[in-house]
Amino acid sequence: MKLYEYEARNIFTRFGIPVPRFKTVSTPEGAREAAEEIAGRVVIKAQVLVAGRGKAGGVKLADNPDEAYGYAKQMLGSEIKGEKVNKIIVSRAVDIDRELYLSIIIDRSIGAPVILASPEGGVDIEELARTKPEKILRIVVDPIIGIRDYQARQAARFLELSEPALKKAQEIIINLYRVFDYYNCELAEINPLALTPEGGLEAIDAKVILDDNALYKYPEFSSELVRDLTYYEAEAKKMNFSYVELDGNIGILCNGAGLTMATMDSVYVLGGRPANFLDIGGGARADLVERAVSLLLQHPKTEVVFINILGGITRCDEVANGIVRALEKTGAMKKIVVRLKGTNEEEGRRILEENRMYVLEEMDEAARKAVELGGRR
Amino acid sequence: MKLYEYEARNIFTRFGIPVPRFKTVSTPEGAREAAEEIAGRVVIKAQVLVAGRGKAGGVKLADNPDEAYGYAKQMLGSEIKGEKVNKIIVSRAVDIDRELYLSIIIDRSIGAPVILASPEGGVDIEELARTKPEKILRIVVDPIIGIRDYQARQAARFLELSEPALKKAQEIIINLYRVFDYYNCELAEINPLALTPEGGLEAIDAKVILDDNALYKYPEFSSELVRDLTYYEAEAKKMNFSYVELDGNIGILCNGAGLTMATMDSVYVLGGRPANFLDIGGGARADLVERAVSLLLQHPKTEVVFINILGGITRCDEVANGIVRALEKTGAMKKIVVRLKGTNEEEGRRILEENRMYVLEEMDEAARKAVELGGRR
Amino acid sequence: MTVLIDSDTRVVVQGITGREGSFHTRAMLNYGTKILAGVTPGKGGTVVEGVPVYDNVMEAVRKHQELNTSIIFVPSRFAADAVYEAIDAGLDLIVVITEGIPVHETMRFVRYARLSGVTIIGPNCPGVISPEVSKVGIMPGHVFSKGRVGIVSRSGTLTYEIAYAMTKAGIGQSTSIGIGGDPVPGTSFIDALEMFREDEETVAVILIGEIGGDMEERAARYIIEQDYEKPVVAYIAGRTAPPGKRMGHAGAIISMGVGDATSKIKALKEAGVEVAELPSQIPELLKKVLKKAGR
Amino acid sequence: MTVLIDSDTRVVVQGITGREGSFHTRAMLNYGTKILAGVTPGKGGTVVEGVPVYDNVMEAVRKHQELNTSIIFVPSRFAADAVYEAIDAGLDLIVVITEGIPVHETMRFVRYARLSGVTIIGPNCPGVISPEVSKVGIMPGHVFSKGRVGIVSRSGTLTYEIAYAMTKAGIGQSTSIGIGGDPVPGTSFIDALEMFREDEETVAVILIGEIGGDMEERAARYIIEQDYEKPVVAYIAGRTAPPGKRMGHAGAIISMGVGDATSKIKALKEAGVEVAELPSQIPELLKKVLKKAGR
Repeated sequence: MKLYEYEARNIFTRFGIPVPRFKTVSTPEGAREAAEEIAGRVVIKAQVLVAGRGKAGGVKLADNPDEAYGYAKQMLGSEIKGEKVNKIIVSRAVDIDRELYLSIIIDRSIGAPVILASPEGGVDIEELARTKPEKILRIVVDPIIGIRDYQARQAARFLELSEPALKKAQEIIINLYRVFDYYNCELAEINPLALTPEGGLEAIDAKVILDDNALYKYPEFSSELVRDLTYYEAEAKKMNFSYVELDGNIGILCNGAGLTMATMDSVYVLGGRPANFLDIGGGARADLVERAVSLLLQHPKTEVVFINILGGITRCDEVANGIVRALEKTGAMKKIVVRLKGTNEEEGRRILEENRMYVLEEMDEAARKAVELGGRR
Repeated sequence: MKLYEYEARNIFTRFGIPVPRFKTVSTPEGAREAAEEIAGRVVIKAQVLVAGRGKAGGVKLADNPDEAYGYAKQMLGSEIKGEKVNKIIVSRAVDIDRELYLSIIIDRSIGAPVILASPEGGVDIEELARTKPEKILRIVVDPIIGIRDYQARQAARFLELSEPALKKAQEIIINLYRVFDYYNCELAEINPLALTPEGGLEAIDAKVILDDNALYKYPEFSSELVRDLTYYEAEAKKMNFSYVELDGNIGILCNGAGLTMATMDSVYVLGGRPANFLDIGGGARADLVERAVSLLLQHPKTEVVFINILGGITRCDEVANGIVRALEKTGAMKKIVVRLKGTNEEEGRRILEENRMYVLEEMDEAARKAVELGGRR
Repeated sequence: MTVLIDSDTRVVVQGITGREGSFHTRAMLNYGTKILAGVTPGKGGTVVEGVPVYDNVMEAVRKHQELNTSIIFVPSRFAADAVYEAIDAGLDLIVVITEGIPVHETMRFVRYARLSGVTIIGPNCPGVISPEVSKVGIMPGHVFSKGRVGIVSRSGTLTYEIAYAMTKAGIGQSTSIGIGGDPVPGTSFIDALEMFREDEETVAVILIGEIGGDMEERAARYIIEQDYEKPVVAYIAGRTAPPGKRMGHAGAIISMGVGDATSKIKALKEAGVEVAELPSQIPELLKKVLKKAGR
Repeated sequence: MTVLIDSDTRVVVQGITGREGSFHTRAMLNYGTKILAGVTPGKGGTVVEGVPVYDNVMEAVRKHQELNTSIIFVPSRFAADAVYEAIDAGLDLIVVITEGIPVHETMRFVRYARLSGVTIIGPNCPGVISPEVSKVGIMPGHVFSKGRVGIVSRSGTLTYEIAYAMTKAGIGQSTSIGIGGDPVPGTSFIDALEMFREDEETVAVILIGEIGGDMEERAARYIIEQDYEKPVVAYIAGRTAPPGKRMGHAGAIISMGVGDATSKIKALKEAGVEVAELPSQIPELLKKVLKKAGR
């Protein structure tokens, strides 16, 4: 789960990472008051989760409280790249000598946290990695030992700073790692980290992505779990399904991410258009299957529901019962193609056949049937 | 450094280990007030660092505030095994069904923390280890991983408890480990841990020994570094010397613990009586040597000062200069036997000889000389 | 010979008294897996599917000294602890079925296991099966058949799909390893390729990848650099997945410009790997490469 | 042959710009030790005693790929970090001279080093010397002489004392290992006895113990159980030390009824080890046991 900038800034502040003074507000009046309190020039920043808000008009420099009021009024309630702006922050404008980059990410192939540091921040790090890889330092941290001072020192040194900023950068790196570690982050990033003319350092932007699997450890965010989701996405999330909306008309419901992806791909390869990706995961029981199937049956864009189950930890009889109940309860008349295989498959097929559903055995065969029913691209 | 019980109890409370309600006071009036506040029967416990205070009259059960006042008056200012009582605690008396034992220690041979648990607490653990070793469970904790829940569960189970005490014991073990870890303890011990008739658990006694080398991390204890030491012990501690008082008349001053011990042993084996053990450590410079030598020269029981130096990281010239200056400044007329060997030994010998001191080359020879001057046992 | 598990495999089931634990204990027993013990704290002394249950792994190992493998069904919040318990008890192979373990915890126990010389399969995986020999996992045994092709896969059900297709086509498997769908797996594609390389029974390997990370690209590089002798056939799931969306597995996400299917397929093809478009094409591709290799 | 260090030993000095670091760098260079680099953060680019200084160990290793050994003079608060840096940089042997490192930190880096296959000597130790070959330590080189007796010791100066007595008596040393006076040493008596066992040059071993812990008792048990072939002579310091008092070394304390000299001397004698009463008796005891062993 990606945090809003103001949430990440609050965390940074608590962990001793210097952040320009700021206020989070949700009204233009609030923005004016905040600008008065902070005094001097301020930056108004829309609190959205989509990337690239700066270019989309979500970041403005205000010279005085009235300007702050004006920009806030413009932004609040507007949409940035399709995401509604409910909150903005008013943040003291910082004089910047140079922009640096710092982050801690999880390196999947090594299975360890990695510190990334660059003396050239403020730009897209992926872009920088392509154009000037020598300007990025990577330091692998042993996950059972944690960050060591020598590593923070090495990363700080790479930022091309002199004292006292060098020492401060070292502390910021240690503290950023503490954030990363404490909050089970996938990413904790400061881009840019501003070097001020006085030799100070301030985190101008703050990006934190939490591991959804660890969210239960932070009840402060749990109420925010459902963020800017469509009705269907939110419903799926509540039930712990993996659900992604796509552009087509064939709803895909499978057990297991790989199979769901392969089914989606197969439908596409065979000429159809998947409407979504719904993975009920392993071991779903009838009631959950019922809710999953109901979700797709209710979805307006879905014309055909293609259910492809290969039972391992999931039992085909539970799936069959869930399908039958969903059809009974929703009363939907959409076309359903079911393919069942694996644990308790005979029982599952029997249940479906008793309810006059036709069950296919082969995945390709079923996918072709779904494409045929849904119409080719 | 061993903590007083009240200090350890305060730490336990902060780390969520249940401790009977108590107050630390230093006057009989304070004890009376505390007893009134706590209400019911209270235990008055002298705050001393020596072991065995219970048998020495340092723990009393008071039925009412007046009795508490009386015991406090008796204890405060008195001496328990030579240690003056400056503080006492007044603690709610707990009904006890059974006494258990829990501790975390450092196992030196494994180089790891070890959890010790016994369903038979309240007794000396060393005694128990001798008589009923099967009643003590040892669980080794990996120092880079820390305690795991499964280990706490295993230790709790060994205490022969049923729910809900079992779960509580598991939490106490985890929290005791957190104390051990956070405070860099050599030992964190609860003996006894009382099982109450209601199935509760309370730490009746609290023992915490901190690693002196890690004390700098806990400024709250640094002012207390010098605890119940003699003048000479306190002076030595200030200068970071290792100093131990013994019964004889020959002061032993060496560099390095092993050599100091061996010198002390040799003096004894050759018939003499060491007055103390003073290790100036590695690399001491002239000023420190001067203060070390002065300390021994001033000590009333020391009749002969035997200085045995084998220079590695310590330089003999620095030592020689220190000796010369100590003699000049104290003007003491005590006998001095010096043995110098190692780094810069020629220079050291020259300095001492210029100051009309006689320098021996062999340790045995020097020890014999010291014994001869000090007189045989 | 087989990889990872064989006729000497002796299993303890951690979380045996749970719904999944007991169900799959029976399924594994039926398949012929030698399960000597189960563990659930507080349930010591009971019996599940004829298997004695202990309070902790150490006790199980003390009672059954032949134990060398654990399979973990413990809920995600307690799973990491179960892994440490299994490592500390001295087992050689730990199969972590549990899904939803925080990746920070996984990083730590995977590193600890590696330092301790213990092999971890998973987390969030279907386990390992050597058809007709042993099954330490949750896969439906009957879709697999004994043979000489190794499977390594990031997916569960998709693997069953492909194994089923192979079995129908008369191509059996030596061992099928489900390394799991999490971002940080205990065993990687390269680890598995190395195991199959040393296994004389295995004549070819099927690699079932998906979007997210660069494990497939690394495997491709390994195949080139090591001049990998055995033919490899691959399938990559998620070619139509949009970037930035997590496709079911915690690890299946195209993020920060890394992990799309195109890059993986390209890298594998450049390494001489045949890549199937549909799972059902795997058997014919396999026949082709085996014929080419003269097997 | 020698133990731990030999003519291929290439040393980086961590904390080279400090008082002790620079003094002993010169002393080691004078002894013939091959010191290729020094490290002090922030002092990179300078030169100490002709040795180039780097900001970190990784950089030193990159520039001097033959580096395999580090000696650490860094102050106690920063010493643990220096050890991790040396381990992570891939060195094989790390000699930690620093005294006063919190034992919790030592436990962790010793464990980490062990898991990583790195040997640690110390902390709070004088280091290692193979007379006339190399010296990675702070001992005065001239009291040692080349020969065939190994020394392992918990003490510094006491070792010099005994080495000096041996040298005067014409008995040289193969390698002298000061394992240090801390409660948790990176290398134990048993580790050292094993090294000397495998070293063909070493014909006898001197073990210099002291009060505190049970390392001497364990060594005695090891000698019995392993039927240790080489004669061992011991000296135990602290027989007149009172219990509960820390005798200079953090590890030299009789506590909780464990660690007095009597128990150690008894255990060693029962293992057939000759135990000296005075350090000066070591040479004659050595001559006796060597004669008995027919050397």
